[in-house]
Amino acid sequence: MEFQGESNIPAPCQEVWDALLDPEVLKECIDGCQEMTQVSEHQYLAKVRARIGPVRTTFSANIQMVDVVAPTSYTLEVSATGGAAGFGKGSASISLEDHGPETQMHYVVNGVVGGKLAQIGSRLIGGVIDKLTTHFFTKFVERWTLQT
Amino acid sequence: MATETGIGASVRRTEDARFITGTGRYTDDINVPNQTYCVFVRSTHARATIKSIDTSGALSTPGVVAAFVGADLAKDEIGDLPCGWLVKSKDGSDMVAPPHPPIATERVNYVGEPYALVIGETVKAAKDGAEAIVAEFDMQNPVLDVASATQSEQIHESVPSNRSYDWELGDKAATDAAFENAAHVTSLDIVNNRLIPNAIEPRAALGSYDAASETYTLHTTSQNPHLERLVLAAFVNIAPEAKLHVISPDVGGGFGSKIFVYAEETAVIWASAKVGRPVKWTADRVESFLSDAHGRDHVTHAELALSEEGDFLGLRVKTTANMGAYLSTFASSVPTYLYGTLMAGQYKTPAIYVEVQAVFTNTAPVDAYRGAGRPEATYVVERLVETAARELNTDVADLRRRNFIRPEDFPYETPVALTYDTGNYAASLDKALDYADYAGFAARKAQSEAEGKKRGLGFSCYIEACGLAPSQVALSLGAGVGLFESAEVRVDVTGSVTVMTGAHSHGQGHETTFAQLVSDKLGIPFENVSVVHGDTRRSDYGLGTYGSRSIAVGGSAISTATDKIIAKATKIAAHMLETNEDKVSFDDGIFTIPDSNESLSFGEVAFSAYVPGNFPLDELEPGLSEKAFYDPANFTYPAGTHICEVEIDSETGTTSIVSFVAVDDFGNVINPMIVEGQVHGGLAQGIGQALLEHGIYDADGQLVSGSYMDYTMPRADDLPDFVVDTTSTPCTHNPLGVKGCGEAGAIGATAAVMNAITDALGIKELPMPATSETVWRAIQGG
Amino acid sequence: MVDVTFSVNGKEHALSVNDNALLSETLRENLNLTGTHIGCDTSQCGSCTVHLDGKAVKACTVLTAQAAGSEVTTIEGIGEPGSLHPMQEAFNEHHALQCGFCTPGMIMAAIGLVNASESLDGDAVRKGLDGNFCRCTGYHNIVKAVLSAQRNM
Amino acid sequence: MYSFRYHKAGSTQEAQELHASSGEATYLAGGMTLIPTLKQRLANVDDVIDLAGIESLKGVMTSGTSIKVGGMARHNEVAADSTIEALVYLASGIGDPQVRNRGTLGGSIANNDPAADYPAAVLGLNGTVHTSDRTIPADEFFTGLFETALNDGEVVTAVEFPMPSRAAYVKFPNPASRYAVVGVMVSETNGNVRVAVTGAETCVFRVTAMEDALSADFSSGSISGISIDSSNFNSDIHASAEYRAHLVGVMAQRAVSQIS
Repeated sequence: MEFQGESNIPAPCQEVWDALLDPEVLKECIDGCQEMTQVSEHQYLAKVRARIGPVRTTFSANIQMVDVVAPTSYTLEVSATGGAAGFGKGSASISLEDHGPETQMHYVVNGVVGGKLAQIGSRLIGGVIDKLTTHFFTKFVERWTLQT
Repeated sequence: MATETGIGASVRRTEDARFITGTGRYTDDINVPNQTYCVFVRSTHARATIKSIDTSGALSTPGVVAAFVGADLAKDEIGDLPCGWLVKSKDGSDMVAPPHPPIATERVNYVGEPYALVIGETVKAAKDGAEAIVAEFDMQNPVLDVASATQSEQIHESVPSNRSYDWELGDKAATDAAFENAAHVTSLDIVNNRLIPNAIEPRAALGSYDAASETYTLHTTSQNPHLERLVLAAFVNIAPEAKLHVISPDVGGGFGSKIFVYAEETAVIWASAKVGRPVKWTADRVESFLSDAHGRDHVTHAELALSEEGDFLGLRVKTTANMGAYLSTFASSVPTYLYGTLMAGQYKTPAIYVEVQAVFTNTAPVDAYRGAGRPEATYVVERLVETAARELNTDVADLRRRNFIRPEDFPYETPVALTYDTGNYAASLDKALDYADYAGFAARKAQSEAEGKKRGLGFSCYIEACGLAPSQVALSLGAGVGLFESAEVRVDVTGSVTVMTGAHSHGQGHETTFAQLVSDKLGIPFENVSVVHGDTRRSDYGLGTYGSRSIAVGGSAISTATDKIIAKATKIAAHMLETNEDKVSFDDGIFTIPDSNESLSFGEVAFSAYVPGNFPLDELEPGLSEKAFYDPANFTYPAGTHICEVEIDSETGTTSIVSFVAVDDFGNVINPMIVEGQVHGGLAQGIGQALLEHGIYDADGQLVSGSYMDYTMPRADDLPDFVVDTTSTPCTHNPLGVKGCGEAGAIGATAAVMNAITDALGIKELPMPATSETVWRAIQGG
Repeated sequence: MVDVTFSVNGKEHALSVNDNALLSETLRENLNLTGTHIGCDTSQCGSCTVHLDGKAVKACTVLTAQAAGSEVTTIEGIGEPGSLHPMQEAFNEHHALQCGFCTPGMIMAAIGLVNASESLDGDAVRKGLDGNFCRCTGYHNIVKAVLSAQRNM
Repeated sequence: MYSFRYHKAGSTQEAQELHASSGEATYLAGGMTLIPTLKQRLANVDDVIDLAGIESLKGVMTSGTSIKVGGMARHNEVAADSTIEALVYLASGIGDPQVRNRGTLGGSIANNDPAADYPAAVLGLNGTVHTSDRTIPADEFFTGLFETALNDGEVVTAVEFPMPSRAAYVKFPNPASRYAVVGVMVSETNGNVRVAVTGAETCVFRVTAMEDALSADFSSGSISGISIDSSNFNSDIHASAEYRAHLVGVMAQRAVSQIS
């Protein structure tokens, strides 16, 4: 399932890029993220508490940044396992366009869900990925828009 | 004995007493002292290499007794799960069967494949342990599309092109010639959708090992306990057959899915010795969806050649059958000997050629599901015939009638290896036409159209081959076992009778039907006959229940054993009556010397057999108990006509079945009520396939119809009242003149429904299931 | 653990069960009333249907703790050979069961349906059995049985 | 199921106190979604707080101008006691009889499943949600996929539905689950027309174009030409977004036809 979108951020490209690499920022923007530990330059381990309707379960996520082209683009590859719930796997390709004081951000998100979540909740998968994506980018952009 | 309980009477079922009071005893109802609980850890990936499995977290989980992986079974030389039917390809080579370890060792090949098991003091502890297992996988792209599977990445090292076999049947040259001479050719591209059997009782197993006697006992939800024992002994290497006791108690429906030997009971019985305690497993429904063998799943191109006048000249069928990730127990036989052989249908098509390639994909194994090959064949033939009639502007009934094999043509040898013994297809068609008020259809259609709705009528004149199976025929075609059936009729001292059968009842009502048969033949009260099944230590041997074989094969074995009882009892009676055997007649439970006052009841003779004061001990052994092993001379060929009428909401595409008529020829019928019930159930499954049911894997190989939230089970309000009746041409080669009735509904119904919908829409093809959106799109013109 | 006192088939029981114990589990495992069957995980098949204070419910979707103080009736509590409930009798008479696995839940649902309705026709019976799956009978004879039983209830 | 502590609250206040003192708690109303989720081990909570013992949440009360349905009113009670026919029809079509004997209005709207029926009733009939802490207008209550305006620990005590002059609910059920693939509630209350759709998007929503058209001319014909933007519609194995959009039109027209 694929979602894409774009946002205008009232900040210079380098500043946005730095934020994209900041584990604290990622933690803030990922819905339900409780822990984010950097294990290598471009790899993080996270604990994410998913609360979607009646579902409340904790995923262990491995987040890796690949195809990093500073300061304009990278892909976040996320794979998460949630015990009995199954697994989630996804990638978010993010690219930045430098417009001086503003930055245009494009993203393409792909997500796959496996195991019990797919077997009993297939109707909801699209909505959930959309929701997590929207949450992430809304939060991210709010870092600047709420200040202004 | 024409009585209220004899052959032909709709006797109320004996077994109901326990089922309606909640005292049935299903596998999950059985608990034994000191038992543990098993949970399987299943792959969430469709195709992956197992990099590592760490069970230490499970082992340190409170309440966990043990945790095992595939390598643990391999260490004990536990064998692979075998496929019991060897099919040969066109070039004479054997089918390719990839190794199928019960618990995956190196790779996982479908979502749901078990790669570890955890045994706990409670289910909860075992589940906690299962969650604590850490496994690493190297994922690969799954192969999911049936049509392109042979060109996709290779799943199994030993299976090039993901093809198990490339099989053919019939005369290719003659068929090609028939098409060259044809005035008209009708062709169809058909997808036979994947179904999930969904017996309401999930599979379960309880394995116990008794170290003192070195005996294993397995309670399990099997349609086929003797086969289970045979495979566990001969292939899986659990123990010699004599040390294996398999019991199938009450089983809550099977529909084929409980014939097979699965990973779970194999692992459970092995583990019971490993942990030295009984081990119990009961599937969740999600597990049932993932791991019960699925059904159908064919992609077919089919063509029918006709003459100017509408005579069928030739039939050409090319099918790719999805086997799933491994060959399940009987998988290879389903799209071949239970499919290609049925392509003649009820018709005198002179030349038929069928090609079937069986391919592997990263999905659950596919095997026999109610009808097993015959519904797929019927669907091909009956969709083609109906489409041809429409293309030729011929009445669909007339075209069929024109091509029917006629009563005088029997026995009729088809171009696809079967010899039909008897039948009268027009009789069923005529009766069905009456019930369906065929003449009034045009008016009803006009009425629907006036209301903005669409109405259609569809036929299916199916035939099937059941009563599996003549052993030598089956063995010559690759079967791994003889397919006869055993029976023992044991007369008790007081004249009551215990019948032991190798057939298994999981809804079919054998305890009633078989008792009717024996009480009728012996002239003793129905209540005095008890039927025992489902226990390898009580019945000599058996092949269980599948392929509508129980009455035709199992019943014939019981009939034969009962005849032996009568023969011996007649000898005893002659001695007691001080006359010659040939002077004694037996009727309605009484031995008499005709034209005399001298008679003995069956009970008196039975008593004398066990208390042999007045008994010919010099000629006969005491006691009165006989066995029979009945091997059928041929298949039986139930056939009939199903007519479905549908009305479609043009705005939403929703289809309602407004009437469904089924007229079937089952030969002689022992219990009409039970037979009718079997037809009802089959129809529901056949209609379910056409309208509702679909096992769907997404692009990543996840089963997204993996629960009742998404897999549409037919409910009461999805189905109509059925009109069910029979005609009868008794089977010519078994002692009862019976055919099989268990699958007919599921075999015939699907094509009738889809013919009705395509009729209503005025289109040629429509994928199944014909969901509202599918039909709506067809109405929109694509 | 929670202490639960409730009546099952007219008999009072005082049990201590896990907080998360389902009514279906307690009936089957603690009280050995194995006529209540488990056929699914998502509360659809209806095999576990029992009556809770006179209303049909799915025992797999009720915590035992929720049933405290209530009256529970299971298939074992409605009749027995010789004095069957009219619904049990009708299921036998009309061959409304085959493998028997869905049957206890189906009978309990059907009784609940008849009790909650003035009078039912075939369509209403079919609609009213929406919460119960049967894979064997195609429902034809179940509908007949329920229509017949409602005349005797 | 994972372990949790079960509590039966005797009052809304007690329920909220229990909730506040828990690490992670969930209310148990009918349990028709919660218990299967717990069974599947898809939820892991410390405390489950049963609201069934709170008398004030029960029942259906009718006045001349509105009906007030308690948060713990079961669907079958609403089907039996409501004087709004559309609500009766809606409640009697949720799930199956066993579900209707257990499921509650409060549980349903607090969960806000995208395919549930009740959100269409609350939004389409312009209900007011009464909670332990405040009242929330329907238009502000449903905020997203499984999301509502409820704060953590807030309890739905009742929903008050103004008596409509006319209203109808038409649903196209999912063949498997019997949730709504699309369900449309159309109502007119004091001259105000509402059209609320459930099942089609991630959250119930109103179709203002239809409302405007019906305000001008309350007939199915007036909305038959209105095209529905399906770009945010759900798409699953049962229905594509395009088909759902089509169904919104058909269901809305059928609802209007029933009452015009």
